[in-house]
Amino acid sequence: MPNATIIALIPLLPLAGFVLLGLFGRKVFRNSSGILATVLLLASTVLALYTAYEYFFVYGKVDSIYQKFIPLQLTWLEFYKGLSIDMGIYIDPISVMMLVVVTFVSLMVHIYSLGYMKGEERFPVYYSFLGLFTFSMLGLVLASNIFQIYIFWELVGVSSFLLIGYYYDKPSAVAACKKAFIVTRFADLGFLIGILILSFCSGTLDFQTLIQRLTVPGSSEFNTAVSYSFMGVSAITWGAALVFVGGAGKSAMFPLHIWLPDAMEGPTPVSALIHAATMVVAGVFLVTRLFPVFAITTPNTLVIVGWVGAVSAIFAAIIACTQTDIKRVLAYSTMSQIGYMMFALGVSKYGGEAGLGFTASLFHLFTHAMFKALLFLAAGAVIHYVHSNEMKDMGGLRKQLPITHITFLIACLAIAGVPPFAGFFSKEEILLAAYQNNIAIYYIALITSGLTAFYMFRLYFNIFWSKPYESHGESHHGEGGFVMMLPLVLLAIGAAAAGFIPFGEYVSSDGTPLKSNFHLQFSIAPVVLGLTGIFTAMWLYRSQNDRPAKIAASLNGFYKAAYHKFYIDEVYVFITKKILFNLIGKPAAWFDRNVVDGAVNLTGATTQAISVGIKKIQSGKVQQYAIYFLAGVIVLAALFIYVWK
Amino acid sequence: MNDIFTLMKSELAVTAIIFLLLLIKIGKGVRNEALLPIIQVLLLINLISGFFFNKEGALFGDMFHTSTLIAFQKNILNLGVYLISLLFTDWLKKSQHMAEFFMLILSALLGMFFMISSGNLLIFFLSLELSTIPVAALANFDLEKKRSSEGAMKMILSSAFSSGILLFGISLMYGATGTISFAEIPAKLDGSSLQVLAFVFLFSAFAFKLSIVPFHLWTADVYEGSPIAVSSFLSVISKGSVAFIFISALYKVFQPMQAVWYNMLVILAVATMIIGNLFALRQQNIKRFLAFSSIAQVGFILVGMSSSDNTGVTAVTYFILIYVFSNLAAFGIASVISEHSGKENIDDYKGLYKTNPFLSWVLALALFSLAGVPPTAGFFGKLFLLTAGAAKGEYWFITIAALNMVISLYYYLRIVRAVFMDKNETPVDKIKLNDSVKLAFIICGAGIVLTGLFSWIFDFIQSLH
Amino acid sequence: MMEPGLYHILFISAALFFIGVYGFLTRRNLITMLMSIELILNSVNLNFIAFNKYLWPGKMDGLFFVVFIIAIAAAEAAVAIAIIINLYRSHHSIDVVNDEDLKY
Amino acid sequence: MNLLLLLIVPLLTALAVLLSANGRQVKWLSFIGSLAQLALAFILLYTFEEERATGNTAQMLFEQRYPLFQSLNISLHFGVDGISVVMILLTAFVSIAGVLVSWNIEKMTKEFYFLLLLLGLGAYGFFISLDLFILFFFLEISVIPKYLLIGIWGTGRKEYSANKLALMLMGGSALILVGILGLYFVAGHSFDLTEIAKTTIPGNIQMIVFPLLFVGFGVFTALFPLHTWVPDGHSSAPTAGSMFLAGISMKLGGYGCLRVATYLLPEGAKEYANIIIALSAIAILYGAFATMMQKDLKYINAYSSVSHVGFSLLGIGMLTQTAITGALIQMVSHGLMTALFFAVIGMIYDRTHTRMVAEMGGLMKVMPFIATIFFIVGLCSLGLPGLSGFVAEMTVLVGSWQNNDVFHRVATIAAAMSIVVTAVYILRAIARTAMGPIKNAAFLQLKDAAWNEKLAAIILVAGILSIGIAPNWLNELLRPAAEIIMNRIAGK
Repeated sequence: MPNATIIALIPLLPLAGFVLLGLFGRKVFRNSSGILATVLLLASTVLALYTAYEYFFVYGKVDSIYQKFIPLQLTWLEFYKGLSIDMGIYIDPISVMMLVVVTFVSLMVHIYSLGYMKGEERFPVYYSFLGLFTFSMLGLVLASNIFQIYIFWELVGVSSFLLIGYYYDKPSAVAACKKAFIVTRFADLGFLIGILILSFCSGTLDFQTLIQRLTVPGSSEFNTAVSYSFMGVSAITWGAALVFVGGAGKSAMFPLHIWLPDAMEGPTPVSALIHAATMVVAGVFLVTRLFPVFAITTPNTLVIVGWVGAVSAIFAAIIACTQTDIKRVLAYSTMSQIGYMMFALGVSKYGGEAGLGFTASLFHLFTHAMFKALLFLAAGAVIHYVHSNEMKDMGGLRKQLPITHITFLIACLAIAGVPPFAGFFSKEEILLAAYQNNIAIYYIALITSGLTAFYMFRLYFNIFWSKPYESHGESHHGEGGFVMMLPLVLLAIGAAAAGFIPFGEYVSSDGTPLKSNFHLQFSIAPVVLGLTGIFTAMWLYRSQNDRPAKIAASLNGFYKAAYHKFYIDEVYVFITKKILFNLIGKPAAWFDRNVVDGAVNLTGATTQAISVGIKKIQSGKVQQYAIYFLAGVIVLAALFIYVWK
Repeated sequence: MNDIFTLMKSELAVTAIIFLLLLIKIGKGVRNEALLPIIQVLLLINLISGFFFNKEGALFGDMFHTSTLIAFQKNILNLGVYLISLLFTDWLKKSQHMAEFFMLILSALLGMFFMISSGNLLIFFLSLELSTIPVAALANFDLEKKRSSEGAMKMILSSAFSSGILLFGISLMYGATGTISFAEIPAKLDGSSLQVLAFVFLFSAFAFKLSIVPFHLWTADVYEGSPIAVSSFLSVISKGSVAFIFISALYKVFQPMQAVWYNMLVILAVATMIIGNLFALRQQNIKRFLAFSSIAQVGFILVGMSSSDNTGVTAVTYFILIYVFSNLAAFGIASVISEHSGKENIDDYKGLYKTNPFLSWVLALALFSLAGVPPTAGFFGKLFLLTAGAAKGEYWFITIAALNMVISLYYYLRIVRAVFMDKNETPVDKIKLNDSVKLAFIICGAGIVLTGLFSWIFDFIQSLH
Repeated sequence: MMEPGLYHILFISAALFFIGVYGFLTRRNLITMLMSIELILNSVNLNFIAFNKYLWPGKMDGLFFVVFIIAIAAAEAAVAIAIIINLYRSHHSIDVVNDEDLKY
Repeated sequence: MNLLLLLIVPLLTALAVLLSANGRQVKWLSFIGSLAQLALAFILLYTFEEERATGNTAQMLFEQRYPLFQSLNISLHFGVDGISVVMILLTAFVSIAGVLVSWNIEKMTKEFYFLLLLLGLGAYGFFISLDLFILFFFLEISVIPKYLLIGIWGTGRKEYSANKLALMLMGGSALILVGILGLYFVAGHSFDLTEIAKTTIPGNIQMIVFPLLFVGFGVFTALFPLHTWVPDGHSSAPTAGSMFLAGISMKLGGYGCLRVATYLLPEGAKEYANIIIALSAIAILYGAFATMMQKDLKYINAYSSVSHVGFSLLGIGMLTQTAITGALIQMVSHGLMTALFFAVIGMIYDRTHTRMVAEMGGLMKVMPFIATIFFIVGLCSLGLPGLSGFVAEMTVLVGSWQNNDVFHRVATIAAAMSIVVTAVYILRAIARTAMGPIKNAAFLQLKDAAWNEKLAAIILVAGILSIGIAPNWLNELLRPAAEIIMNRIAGK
């Protein structure tokens, strides 16, 4: 059985780091904060690896099926008997896998940051935020309760906000963190309502119970969920779809992706951790958590998931080909890869062989975490060296940054799907799953795969080849020392070798191990496409020439549109500025000041006006007073003699 | 034992003081400065003695009757007069005719006592006149000021006119019932048109004295013209006494016509509150302001009267007790400031708190009490009036009354704002208060705070029935 | 000659009353206004006497009332005239139109 | 515990303050007094829990009754249930924080603290009263101190705001008064809440009295569209004034809406529930949108209060036990949060002498403590888990969702939408004040919070966190009480 204390410690150690550094970072741990946080996280990572080992190889498998365990569950808030938010630990292959990924990448980032962030004024704050994030992310993956996920979901959102806004005096960073938070918040609204719907239908917030109740056709809860409908769509579908909206927001799926490129304003290690490896895949994780429910919905929500993923994948890939900020390229590539994961889920089914897409998706999540984190960290090293994010300031860096160069190349090969690197295997499975279930998505994926190879190598050649590097101002400090290179190397090993893990053995939609069968003839197409992409990039960017410009010119309109990210940002600006602010906010404020408040003031003013208007009654003429007197008597007499008799 | 000396104790005491003053005046033996303390002590004794040996009984073939409740009501008036003697020390000392002032005031008080105790229309009429005519003379007490004379003229003419109407009503009532005794009238009331007409005439006289809209128009002019001491007497004591007799007349004598007077009270209460408040809103002169505010207060008293059980009587009595403290305190402040700086406008009160914190707090307390804000007694007073009035379940009526409290709060706060918040280049100078004035303010302040919190006072009044 | 009945007297007194009221409301001279009030009071007196004689002959209430009204009227007039004299002293006029300083 | 202590301690403190010699004494006396209040509140919580643990399930605990105005059947009837205990805790928290942040008041120190203590006294009295008359007395007692606090120590259009506040609140209490009198006569001449709860009030009377009471109390708690005193009042008030106003006084209204209007008049509540829901859903969204356009920090918080308080009223209108519990949690949460928010704004204003968002920027650099607190309170406001706002809003939403029809659903979704809008305006405010470059070079000289301000902030943050991290203790306190209310509504 899983050991609750050990597992609980995994998220709690980073939390301890957050609290300690948050409260005393300034004074007590001024210089040792990084070390402290890293040590705590190292402990966490070890525990996570231990847990994973124990789960996968010791107690997890019963009757050759990986079991689900809830070793710990505390009532956090009880709404009424039976419906409560619990804080629990949910152990199944997915969460254990995620534990490893999160702690490992986070550890890498912690180590890397020791070098990268050295000398920063708010160094302790940085590490405390990292601690907060790691805690929240771990809490998220361990959640046993749908509301618990929501809670940690928000917390990762806020840690992301804090870390993007780490350079708070930079207006662009401030804008970016705001945007990230608000866009994901908007998506979370969907998530929240989805939770409300699902919990109302099932009468529980607990994952296991919820899935149990909602996936047994014929159970009373299932009947409720199907019978209630709104706009012709059943409650359960609404629920699942809205939950997916939340996931899509966090995972930067089209059209809620706009925050992700801007989020690159944060420190690069943060981008590696949050906006590449862990938080952004939370959407995928969320869908896998509720996968049985998604799978049973009619009309099938998974179709939406699939298409959103596919569109995002190709959409982001196209944009990535045109960007010049290296981190933005990576950001769009992240979006594209998550799109892969999403549509892999979308084309999957629940259980058995049909669940291939499910396994593939998580496999890709796993490998992507390695190589994308690596890409970001390597890019970080480059940026650290060049002090710029722009491609035009780079070129020919392979001499100056040899380790970075090699590791970056490995990562590029991995993401491009060149065998035998990690990405090849996971992509392979995804494409296979897509091919089996939805041929349209398959072709999109194929094209995307080629584009991916192209833009990654465009990046690679632009940074490390292209033109000889001319340094500006000689203040260079080499590649960043051991602490920065160690994570690169470790992650490179991961990126190179992770593909050989028989992932399907461990993680599948229903816990039964899935044999990964390899189809050599099937992999020809993607590999060829990938290589084509690579060579095209090489042809265009290996040394400086005017070919890219010519091609850009020939594609004029389309290129421009892609360069401007298809103007999605402008649409959003229009919606917020013009509609939200000018059409709703302003009138509301005006209405309040003038109509509602005006009514109150008008009451006062009217009273005053009447008061002035009737002052003539008190004319100062004693005879008039007598007339009023007499009139009063007569009116009263008449009233009571004739009217009210 | 129907003993004239016990039953008419208060009246006799007041008469004795009047005669004493008359003798002193004739003898010319005592200077003003020495006279005032004597009067104050006499009035204090009168007040204290008023609490003891009160009995129920009737004299002169039921023309005069008294009870513990009536004695208590009279003592409220005694209290008011005593406070007046303290509060207006500064003004009185300047006056050449202090003895006359008190003689007139006490005569009026005597009239009020008889009025409250009156057992038939004749006594009622006589005492009403006795309580009015001296006050008209008092209103003209500032002989040199034209405004004072004008106020007095308006008062005497209006009240003479109202007496005429009243008498006409009484004569009709006599014609319709054949009696002028309060005890006999109820049995004769059959609701005929003539009786209603007579009742309306009678009612209007009460309304005149109480300044109920639309019979109120003399009030503000007279208050403004008269010396503040007289205005305060008019607004507190005179009104209180009429309210007492009015409520007992309505409840006891005109009980059979309840349907008529209930509706009449409701209509007039609403009109009075609204008009009083609306006029008070924009007043600048503090006396005039207090005049209109007291008209509005009368509206609330009417709400309490519209109940027709003992709670109504208790609530009205209780309210008037509180009203004595609060309104006299307000008038007292106005007088002190007017005497020392000659300022009578609300704008002149700006920045008063800077120079005279004590006066400001007393004023604030008084105004809050008038506005009916807790923890002052005025809150309880008003609330019980409304409680009494709500017994019939007329929600709209009570709602209007309650909303009128909001309007009244607005203008009371205007003064509070001037005193505490507004800035002023030339605020009223620091005023050195005379000890007796200070004592009076402390009594008022204590009364304002404690009358409400000492809930047994209310229960005590209720037990007097 | 016909004996005058109750209604005749009431008619006269009512007329007197309204003449008084009319006078009070229209005369500009303060003394005249005062006199108008006397008219009102006298109409009341008439009323009382008439009621007493015709309706309730066994009682004396009406008659007493009349006596007291006369006395009170005198007192009232005395004070009123004193005030009027005072007014006259201050601005040499007893016209009611001149006494409208206190208003609004 | 003897509940009278809750009145005696503030009263004695207030009197002592009046008699004290100088400003220093006044401050320390007030501080010690409010510390004692806090201690009392905790003792009350403890003894209450103890008593409940012994199995005492009476609706009200520690009941006391002293006759007062016997002839009208009024008595000082005190007692507490979970709701009152929580509200008393809230009052104690806000009181002490209010005393602390006012440490630098120079003008009429004595009067200032006296009025503050009086406000606290009124709130305690209100929350422990079981006699409607006394309850009303304590409700009213707090109006004038508010008026004076704003009018004398306020800023901007203070006289106007003070007037508006006093008059609107008085208007509200006028309606309450009529409602209470109605109940008094229907219940056979009794103001006693527990007595009235036992009588069945005829439906037609409920239809008249309920709106009177609900709207009356609603004015106090900023029921749309009677909320306009809120922005002006809050923005003109001195820091501690705003804190008391928003932190405590607005809760009086919410408490009254629930304890008096809804509890005593269930038929009326059911009849008017939809109107309440509609109004509060509008208030939530409309308040949030109006907040977006505000430029003054205090206005931002004031309008956001309208929006947040809407959640309380929505919860009450939803008439489910969970929603009502949520409404109560929201009251506590909003009380703490908004008090803290105003405290922070006050601190910023004391230093920068501006409240205009546009004139600030980069405060994080010069006053990291204040800016951090600003972050925390902002995040609480936008409902971040781990802070109290989240717990409250979620409870309301889950409770609301139990009503299974389109109208309730739409209202709930509208309310839920506010969490996005809230995020927009809160982040805008934070981003423009705490973050970004420093716009005014003079700001570089500013100092961070002093000890008193830090202590005040920490006390309130502790409150927020204690609810946000472990909400169940609060929930368990409130739920049984809400259940009793629901039982009466359900006619059990």
